[in-house]
Amino acid sequence: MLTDLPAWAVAAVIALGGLSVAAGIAVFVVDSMARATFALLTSFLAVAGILVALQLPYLAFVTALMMTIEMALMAVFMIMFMMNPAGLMPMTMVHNARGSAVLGAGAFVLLTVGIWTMDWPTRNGAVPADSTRQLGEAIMGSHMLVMLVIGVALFATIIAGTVLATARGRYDRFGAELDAARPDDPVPGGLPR
Amino acid sequence: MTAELVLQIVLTVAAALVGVGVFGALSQQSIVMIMMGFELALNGVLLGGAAAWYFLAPQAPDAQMVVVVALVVMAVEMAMGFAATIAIYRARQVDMVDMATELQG
Amino acid sequence: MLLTVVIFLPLVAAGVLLAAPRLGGRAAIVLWVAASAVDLALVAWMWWRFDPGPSPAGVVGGPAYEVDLQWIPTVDAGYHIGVDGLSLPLLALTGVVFLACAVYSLRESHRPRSYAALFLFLQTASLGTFAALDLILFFVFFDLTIVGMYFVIAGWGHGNARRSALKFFLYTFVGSLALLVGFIGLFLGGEQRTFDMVALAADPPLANSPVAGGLVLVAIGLGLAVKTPLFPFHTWLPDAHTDAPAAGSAVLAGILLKLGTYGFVRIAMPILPDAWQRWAMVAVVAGVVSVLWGAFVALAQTDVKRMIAYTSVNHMGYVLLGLGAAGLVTPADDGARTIATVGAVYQMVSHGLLTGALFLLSGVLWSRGHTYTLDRWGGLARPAPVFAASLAVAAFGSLGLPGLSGFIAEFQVFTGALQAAPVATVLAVVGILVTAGLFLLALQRLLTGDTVVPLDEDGADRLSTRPEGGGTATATRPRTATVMRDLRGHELASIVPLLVLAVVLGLFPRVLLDVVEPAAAAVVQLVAR
Amino acid sequence: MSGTSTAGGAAVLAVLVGLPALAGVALLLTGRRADRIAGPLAVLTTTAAFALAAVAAGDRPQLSVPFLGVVPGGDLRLSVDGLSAVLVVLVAAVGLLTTVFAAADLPADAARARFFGYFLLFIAAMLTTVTAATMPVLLVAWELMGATSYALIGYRWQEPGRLSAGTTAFLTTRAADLGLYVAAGAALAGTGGLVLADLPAADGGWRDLAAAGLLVAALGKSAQLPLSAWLSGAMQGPSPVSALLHSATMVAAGGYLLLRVQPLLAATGWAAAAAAWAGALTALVLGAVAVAQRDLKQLLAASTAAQIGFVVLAAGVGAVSGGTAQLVAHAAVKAALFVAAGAWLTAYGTKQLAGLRGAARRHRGLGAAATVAALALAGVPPLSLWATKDEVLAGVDGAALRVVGLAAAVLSAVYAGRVLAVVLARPAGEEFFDEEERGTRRIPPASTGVAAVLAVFAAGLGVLAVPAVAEPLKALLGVVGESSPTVGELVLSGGLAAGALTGTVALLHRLPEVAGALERSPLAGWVGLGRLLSPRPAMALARVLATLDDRVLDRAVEGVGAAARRTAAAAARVDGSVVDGAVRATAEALRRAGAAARRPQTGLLHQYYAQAAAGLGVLLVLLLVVR
Amino acid sequence: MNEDQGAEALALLPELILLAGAVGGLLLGLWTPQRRQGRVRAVAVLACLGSAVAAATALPDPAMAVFEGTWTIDTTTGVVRITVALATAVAVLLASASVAGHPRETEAYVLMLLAALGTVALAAAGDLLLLVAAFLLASFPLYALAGFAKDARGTEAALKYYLMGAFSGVLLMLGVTALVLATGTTGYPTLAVALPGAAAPLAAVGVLGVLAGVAFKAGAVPVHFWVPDVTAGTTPAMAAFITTVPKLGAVAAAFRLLAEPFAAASVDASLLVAVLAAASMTLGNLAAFSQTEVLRLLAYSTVSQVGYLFMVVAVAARTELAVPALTIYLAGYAVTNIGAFAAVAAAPAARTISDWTAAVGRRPWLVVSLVVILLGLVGTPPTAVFVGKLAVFSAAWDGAMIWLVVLAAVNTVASLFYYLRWITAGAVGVSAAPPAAGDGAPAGPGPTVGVVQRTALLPTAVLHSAAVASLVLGIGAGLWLAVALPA
Repeated sequence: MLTDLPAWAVAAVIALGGLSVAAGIAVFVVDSMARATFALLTSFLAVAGILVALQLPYLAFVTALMMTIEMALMAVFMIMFMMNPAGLMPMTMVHNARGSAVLGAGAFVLLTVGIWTMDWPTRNGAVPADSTRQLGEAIMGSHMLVMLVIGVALFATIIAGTVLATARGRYDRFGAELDAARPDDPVPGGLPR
Repeated sequence: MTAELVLQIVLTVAAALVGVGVFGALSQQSIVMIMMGFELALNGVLLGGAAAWYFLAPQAPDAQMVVVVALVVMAVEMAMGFAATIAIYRARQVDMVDMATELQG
Repeated sequence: MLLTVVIFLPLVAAGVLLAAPRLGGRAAIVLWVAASAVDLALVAWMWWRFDPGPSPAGVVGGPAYEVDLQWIPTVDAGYHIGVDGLSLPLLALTGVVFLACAVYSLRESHRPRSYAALFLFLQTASLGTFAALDLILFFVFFDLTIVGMYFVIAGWGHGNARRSALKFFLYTFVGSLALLVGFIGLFLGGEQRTFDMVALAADPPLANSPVAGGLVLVAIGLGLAVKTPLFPFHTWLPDAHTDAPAAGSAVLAGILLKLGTYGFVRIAMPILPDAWQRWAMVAVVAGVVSVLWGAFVALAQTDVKRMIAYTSVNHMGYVLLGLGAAGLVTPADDGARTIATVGAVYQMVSHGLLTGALFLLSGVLWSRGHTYTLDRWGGLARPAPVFAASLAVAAFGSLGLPGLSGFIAEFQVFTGALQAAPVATVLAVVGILVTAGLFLLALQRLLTGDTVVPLDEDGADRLSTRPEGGGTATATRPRTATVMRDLRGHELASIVPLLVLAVVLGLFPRVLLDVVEPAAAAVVQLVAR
Repeated sequence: MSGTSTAGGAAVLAVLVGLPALAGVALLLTGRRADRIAGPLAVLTTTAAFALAAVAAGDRPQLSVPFLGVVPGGDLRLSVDGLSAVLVVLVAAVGLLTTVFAAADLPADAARARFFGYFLLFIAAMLTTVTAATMPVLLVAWELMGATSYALIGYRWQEPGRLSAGTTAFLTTRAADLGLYVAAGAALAGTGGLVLADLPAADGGWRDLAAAGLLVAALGKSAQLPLSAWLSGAMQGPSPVSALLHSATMVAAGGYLLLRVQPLLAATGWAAAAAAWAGALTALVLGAVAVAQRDLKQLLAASTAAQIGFVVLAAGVGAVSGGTAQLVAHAAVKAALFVAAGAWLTAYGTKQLAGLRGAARRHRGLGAAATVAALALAGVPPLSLWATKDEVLAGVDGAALRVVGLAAAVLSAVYAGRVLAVVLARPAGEEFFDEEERGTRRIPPASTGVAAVLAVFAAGLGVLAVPAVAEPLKALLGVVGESSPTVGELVLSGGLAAGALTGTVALLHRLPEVAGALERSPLAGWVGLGRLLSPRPAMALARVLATLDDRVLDRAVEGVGAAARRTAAAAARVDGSVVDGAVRATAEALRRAGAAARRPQTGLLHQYYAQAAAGLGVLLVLLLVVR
Repeated sequence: MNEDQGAEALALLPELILLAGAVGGLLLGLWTPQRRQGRVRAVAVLACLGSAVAAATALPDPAMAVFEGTWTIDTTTGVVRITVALATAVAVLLASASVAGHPRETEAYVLMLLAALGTVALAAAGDLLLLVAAFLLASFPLYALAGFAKDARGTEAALKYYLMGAFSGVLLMLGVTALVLATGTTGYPTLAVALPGAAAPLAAVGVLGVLAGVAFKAGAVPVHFWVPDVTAGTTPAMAAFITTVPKLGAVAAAFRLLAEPFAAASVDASLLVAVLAAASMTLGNLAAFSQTEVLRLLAYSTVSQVGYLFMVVAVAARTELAVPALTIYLAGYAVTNIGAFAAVAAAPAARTISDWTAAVGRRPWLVVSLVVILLGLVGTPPTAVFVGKLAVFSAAWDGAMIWLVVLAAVNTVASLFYYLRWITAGAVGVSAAPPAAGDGAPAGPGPTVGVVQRTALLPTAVLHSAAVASLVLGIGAGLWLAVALPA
C-alpha cells in the first residue's frame, strides 16, 4: 500500500523528526537552562510540524501554542529560582549519566526493534476530511466524561499548586477573622474581596 | 514509500524522543531538568498518538484524544512540578533532587 | 443456643473484666473463677442432656445443640456449631482445665485483671474450636488461641518469655497458615464449594484426585502437626512451656495441643477419607516417632517442666498412632480401628487432665523456689507430703497406670492399632516403659532422699536491684533457703479435682466411653469410605 | 467354664476383689490418722476375703463389668474356674497369713496405714489377676500389681536405695508387661475380641504374637531368665512384702498366667517349648545363684525364681496340675520361710546367713516351722515340693529337659541345705547382729503362729501328688489325663534331694570356706543379670536424642534462616542491633534480608528511577518471553 | 439523548456529591474565619457520607456503563465508592486533629475530596483515557497533601511523590499510546475484543505501561519507592489517607483492566500482576522487618498489603471468587490501615516504636485496639482482613496460582515478625519495663507523663472505631456481603 502522504510531506516528516530528536538531545547537552528550554521548545515545534503533515492541524496548533507559552513560563521560572539561568557559567548537573544513558538507549532500542520487527495492522478506513471536527465530536460526545474529569483535575491542580507554592493565604491578607478592610499585601495591588 | 515504512519512521522518532526523555529524567539533578525530560518523553507519546491516528485508526477519534490527553498531562505536570519545586525551595533552599534525601531507608 | 452461651460466656466475662477498671485484682480472679464455674456447669448440663442416639452420631449423623447461621455466604462459611461424641468430652475438658487454672491463679498478683481476661478469652477460643462445625469458624478460633496464648506467655512468663512466646507464635502461626491453605483446598476441591464440615464430610471433596487430596492433607496435616505437636515440629513446645506461667502451661498442654489432634479426627479423617487411608501410614510413623522421641528426650531432661513438655510429645504420639491405625482400612477390621480411635480420643481427655495437673504442680515448685531444675530439689515428700502424693498420682497417671485415665487410652490405642500396624505398635509400646522410667526417676529425685531446696533467688534478685545507697544492711544478708510449703488451699483445690477426674475416668471409663464410642465408630466408618 | 453364674455369686466375686481394694484405698486416703486401726482392719479384710474366696471357689461365680464397649471381651470379666478356684483360695490364704505377720512384724510407729493400704491393694490386684477372664482386666490387675509392688518395695522411701529398688522392679516387670499389651492387640486382631479363653483359636500369626507377648509378660513377672535380677532388689522391701510377693502373688502370677494360657502355648508349638526351657533353665541357673548367696532373703529370692521355674516348665510341658500343685506348695513353703526370715530380721537386725547362725535354735517354734519349710524346699520326701516337683517332671518328655529339671531339683536341696546348715547350727554370740537394723530380740507369737500354719501346709501339701488327691485336682483343673510320676521317679528325686541336702550340710560343716568361695563367685551377683536391666543405654540414647532435639531439630528452623542468610548476606551489611530475639538465626537472616530489602530505599530519587526502570525492563522481558 | 444524559448524570450522583462537596467547601472556606473552618470539615464529611449513601443506594442496581462506556458502574465500583467515601470521611476527621485552625484547612479537605473523586474515577474508568484523567485527579491533590505541612520532610515527601508520579504518568501515557497503536481504541470493551489479536510487543509495552501507572497509585513494586518516604515525611493523618484511599481505586482499576481488556491479551498480564504481587509482598515485608519508625513500618506494610490485593487482581478473569475477594479485602484493608495510622496519629510526637509505647503508656484500651488492628493486618481472625485474606487465597488458588498462595502464606508469617514487635512492645513492654527505661525517652518521670498526655483524642477514637469496625466487618462479613454482593 502506498501512503497517501505526498512525497514532500514524507520528506518533511523525516526532516522534522530528525530536528525534534536533535533538539531533544540538545536539551541535555547545552550548558544553560535557558538554552535547554529553547531546545525543548524547538523539539515541540518540530513535532507540531509533523502533526500538520499528518493532517492534524488543530492539534498541531494547540501543541505549538501551549508549548510556546509553557516554555516561556519555564524560562521565567528559572530566572526566578534557578542558579545560572542564562548560562553565565558552564554547568553539568548530572548523576549516574552512564546508567541513565544505558536505560534511555535501552528503551529506545527496545522500542525501535519492536517497531521495525512487528507486523503493523492495516489502517481501518480512510482519514476523515476534517480531523478537527472528529475531535470536537469526541470531546463533546464519546469522550465527554474524560474531558470533564480532566476539568476537575485541572481544578484540583490549581488548588494543589496554590497550596504547595504559595505561603500566603486569605487569612494573611484579611486576618484570621477575614475582617480586614483591605488586604495586607507586601506589594499593594491584587484583588480585593 | 509504503505507509508502514513512514509509520515506522515516525514511531522511531517518537521512540527516540522517549529514549532521550528517559535519559534526561534519569540523569539530571535539577528538578526542572527532570521535568523537561518527562516533557520530552511525552512529546514522543504525543507523536505516537498522532501516528496511531493517521496511519492505523483514523476512523476513531481515540488516538486524537490520546494526543489531547498527553498535552494536558504535560501541562498539569509542569504546573505541579513548579509548585513542588517552589515548596521545597522555600522550605530548604534546594532545587536539586539529590539534596532531598532526608527520607530514606 | 446453649452451646453459643457456653462458648461466649467467658468472652463476655472477659469484656466485663476489661470494662471495669475499678475492679480489684482479687475480685477479678474471683469473677474469673465464677465465670469458669458457670461455664463448666453449663457444659455439665449439656452432657447430662446429651444423647448419643442409637445411630452413629458423628459429624454426618447430626450433632446436638446445633446452630447453623450464615456467616460469609460468598464462600459458604457459616457459624455452624454443634456437639457430638468427639467434641463433648473436649468441651468438658476445656471447662475443667480452665476452671482449675482459674482456681490455681487465685493469688496471681501480676496484672490479675488482664490475666483473667486473657484466660477467659482463651477459653472461648478453645471451646469454639471444639464446637466448630465449619472450617473457617474452626480456623478462627484456632488462630485466636495462638494469639491469646502468646500474650499469656509474653506477659506473664518468666525466663526468656518473650523469645519463647515469639517462637510459639511464629511456629504455630506457620502451622495455622498451612491449615488455612489446606482448608481452602477443601473448599475448592468440593463440588459444592463450602466450608461446612458436615456437608464436606457427607460428600468428601477430592475423592477422585489422589494427588490433590494428598497435598491438601499434607497442608492440613502440617498445620495440625505443628499444633499437636508431632516430631519434628515440636521444638516450640519445650521453650513455650518452660517459660510460660503454670496456668498457661496447663492450658497450653491440656487444651491447646488437643486442638491439633482434634483437628485430625474432626477434619482430616472424615473429610479426606481417601487421602487419610492413603497416608495413614505416615500418621502412624509420625506418631510412633513422636512417642519414642518424646519419651527418650524427656528422659534426658534436667528441668521438670521441659520433661513434662516432652512427655506431651510422647502422649500426642499415641493419639496419632491410634488415628493413623484407624485409617489403615485394609489390614484391620472395624472393631480394632474403632478401639484405636476411641483410645486416641480418650487420650486427649486423659492427657489434658494429667498434664494439666503436672504443670500446675510444677508451678508450685516455681512459686516456692523459682526453678524447675531437678537437681535443686529433693526429698520433698518430707516437707510437702500432699504435693508429693499429688505429683505421684499425676505421674503414675501419665505413665499409664491402670486405675487412671491414661491407661484406658493407651491400652485401647495399642490394642486397636496392633492389627493395623503391628511393627509400629510394638515399637510404640516401648514408649510407656520409657515414660514409666522417666517419671519414676523424677519422682525419686524430687521426692525422696535428703530434702534439698534451692536458694531463694528471687530474694537475691530483689536485693541486687535495690539502690546501692540504702541497701548496705540488707545486701549482706545471706541468701535465704526456700521454705517448701505444702500445697496451699487454692493449689489443692485446683490440682486435686483434676487428679480425681483422672481416677474417675480410669475406674469408670464408661462415663466417657458411652459418649465417645458411637462417634468414633462413625468416624471409622467415614474413613473407610 | 464350669460352675454357675448367679447374681449372688457375682456379688461374692465383686466383694472378694473389691473389699480389699476399697479398704486399701480408704487406708491410703486417710493416711497416718488410720495407722492405729490399719493392722486390725487389714486382718479383718483379708479374713473376710479368705472366707469369700472359699465361697467363690465352691460357687464358681462370674462377674462382668462393662468397660470397652466395642468388641466382645472388652468388658472387665472375672470368673472362677478350677484353676482360679485354687489360686483364689491360695492367694486369700497367703494374703491373710502375711497380713497377720505384717501386723505383728511392723514397728508400731511405722506408716502402717500406707503399708496396709498398698498391701490390701496388692492382694486385690492379685485376686483379680487370678480370676481375670478377659485381656483388659488381666492387664489392669497385672499392672496394678506391678505398681503396688513398687510402692511396697519402696515403702521405706526415706532410706536410700529402697525406692530405686522399687523402680527397678516396676520397670523390669513393666518391660515384660509390654508383652501383655501386645498380646491384647494380637488377641483383638486374631479373634476379634479380648476373651482370654478364645486365644488358642486365634488366626495364625496373631496367635503366635499373643503367645509371645504373654510369655514375655509372664517371664518378666515371674523373674524368669533373663529378667530375674529385679527380684534381688525387691528384697529391699519389708519382709511381709517379700513373703507375699514371693509366695502366692507377683512372682507366682507369671507362672499362673502361663498355666492359664497353656492351651495357647501348646497350640503354637514353639511357645510351649520356649516356656519349658525358660522355666527349666531358670530353675537351674537361679538355683545356682541361690546357692551362692550370703543373704538369706537374697537366697530365698533366687530360690523363688528357681521354684517358679518349675511352674513355668510345667506350663510349657503341659503338666498343668503339677504346675498348679507346685505353685500352691511353693507358696506355702516360701511364705513360711520369708516369715521366718522377716521375723529373724526384725528380732536380730540381720538377714545375713553369717549372722543368723543358730537362729532356729533361739526361738524354737519359729525355728521348727522354718526347718520344716526348708526341708520342703529341699524336696525331701514326703514334704510337699518333693511330690509336686515330680508331678511337673513327670510331664517332661525330652531327656535334656528332664536332666536339667533334675539338676535344678538337686540344687534346691543344696541351697536349702545351706540355710539349714546355718540356722540349725549351734548359735554363735551376738556379734553379727544388728548389721542392718536394730533388732527387737523378740519374735511375736503371731509370727510364729503364721509360720507354723504355713509350715503345716508346706509339709502337708505333698498330698496333692497322691493319686487320690491328684486326680480330683486334675478334674478340677479340667486336665484329666495328665501323666503322674511313677514310683521310681518319686524315689529317685526324693533320694537325690535327701542326698544333696545331707551332703551340703555335711560339706558346709566340714569346709565352711566353701560357702565363702561360693559367695565370691559371679553367681553371688546374680550372674550379672542386673546389667541387663541397666538404664544406662536408655539414658545414653535419651541424651543423644535430647542433644539432637536441641541442636538439630530446633536449629533446623534456624538453619533455614541461616541458609537464607548465606545467600542474602553477600551484600548485606552487618546490623548489630538485636530485634527482640525470635528464633534467633531466622530473625537474623530475615533481618539481613530486610536490610537488603531496604537498601534500594536510598532516598535518592534518581536511583529510584533507575531501579524502577530496570524493574520494568525485567517485567517487559518477562511479558515477552512467557506467553 | 438529553434524557439519557440526565439519567447518566444521575448515575454519577455519588461523584457529583463529592464534587459538590469539594467546590462548595472551597467556596464556603472563602468566607470562613480561620478558627471556624470546622464547618468546611462538616461539609466535607457530609459530602462523603452523602456520597456513600448514594452509592449504597445504587449498589443493588445491575451493572451498567454510562457515558459511552467510559464509566462503569458495577459491584466493584459501588464498593469502592462506599469505601472511599467513608474512608475519606474518617481521614478528614483524622486529619482535623493536625490541621484544625491551619490557614489552609479548607483546602486540605477540598483536596481530600477531589482525590477521593479521582480514586472513584480510577475504579470506574472504562476507558484508558478516563483512567489517565482519573490518575491525574487522584494524584495531584495528594502531592499537595503530602507536603501540606510545608516543613522540610513534608516538602521532600511531596517532591518525591510528585516526581515518581510524573514518571509513572509518562509510563501510563506510553502504555496507552502503545495500546492505541495496537488496537486503535481506548475503550475497555473494544480493547477486550482487539487485544487478543494485537501484536505482542505492542501489547506488552501497553499492558506494562498502563499497569505501571496503576501500580504507582497502588504503591506496588517496582514503583513503590515513594511509599515509605512519603509516609514518613508527611503527617500520620495524611499518610493514612495517602496510603489508603488511592490504593482502593488503583487496585480496583487494575482489577477491571485484568478482568476485561487484558484478560485475553496476547501477553500474560495475569502473570505480570502475579509477579508484581509476589515482589510487593515480599519486599514490603522484608523491608519492614527491622524498621523502628512506626510510619515507615506501616508504609512497608502497605506495600505488602498491596501485594496481597494484587493476588486477586492477578486472577480477576479466572475465577468468580475474585469479585467478592476484592470487595472484602478492599474494605478490610481500608478499615485496618486507617486504624493503624490512627494509632500513630494518636501519639503524633512519637516516631519510633519505643516512643510510641512510652507515649501511650498505661492505656490498655488503646493497646487492645492496636493489637486488634495489627493482628488484623497480619490477617488473624476474626478481623476483616482475615476474611479478605481467606477470600483472596481461595480466589488465587482457584485461579491456578497456588504458588502465589504459598508465597503469600509464607509472607504472612514473615510479616508477623514486625507486627509482633510493635504488639509486644505495646502490650507487654509497657508493664515489663518502667516507663523511664524506654530507650528514646528522656530521663525522669516528668516528661514521660507529658508524653502520655499528648495522645490525641480524635485519632484515639478513630483507632477504637477502626478496631471495632475491623472486628464487626470480619464477624459480620455475611451480613454486609449479602448486601454488597447480591447473588
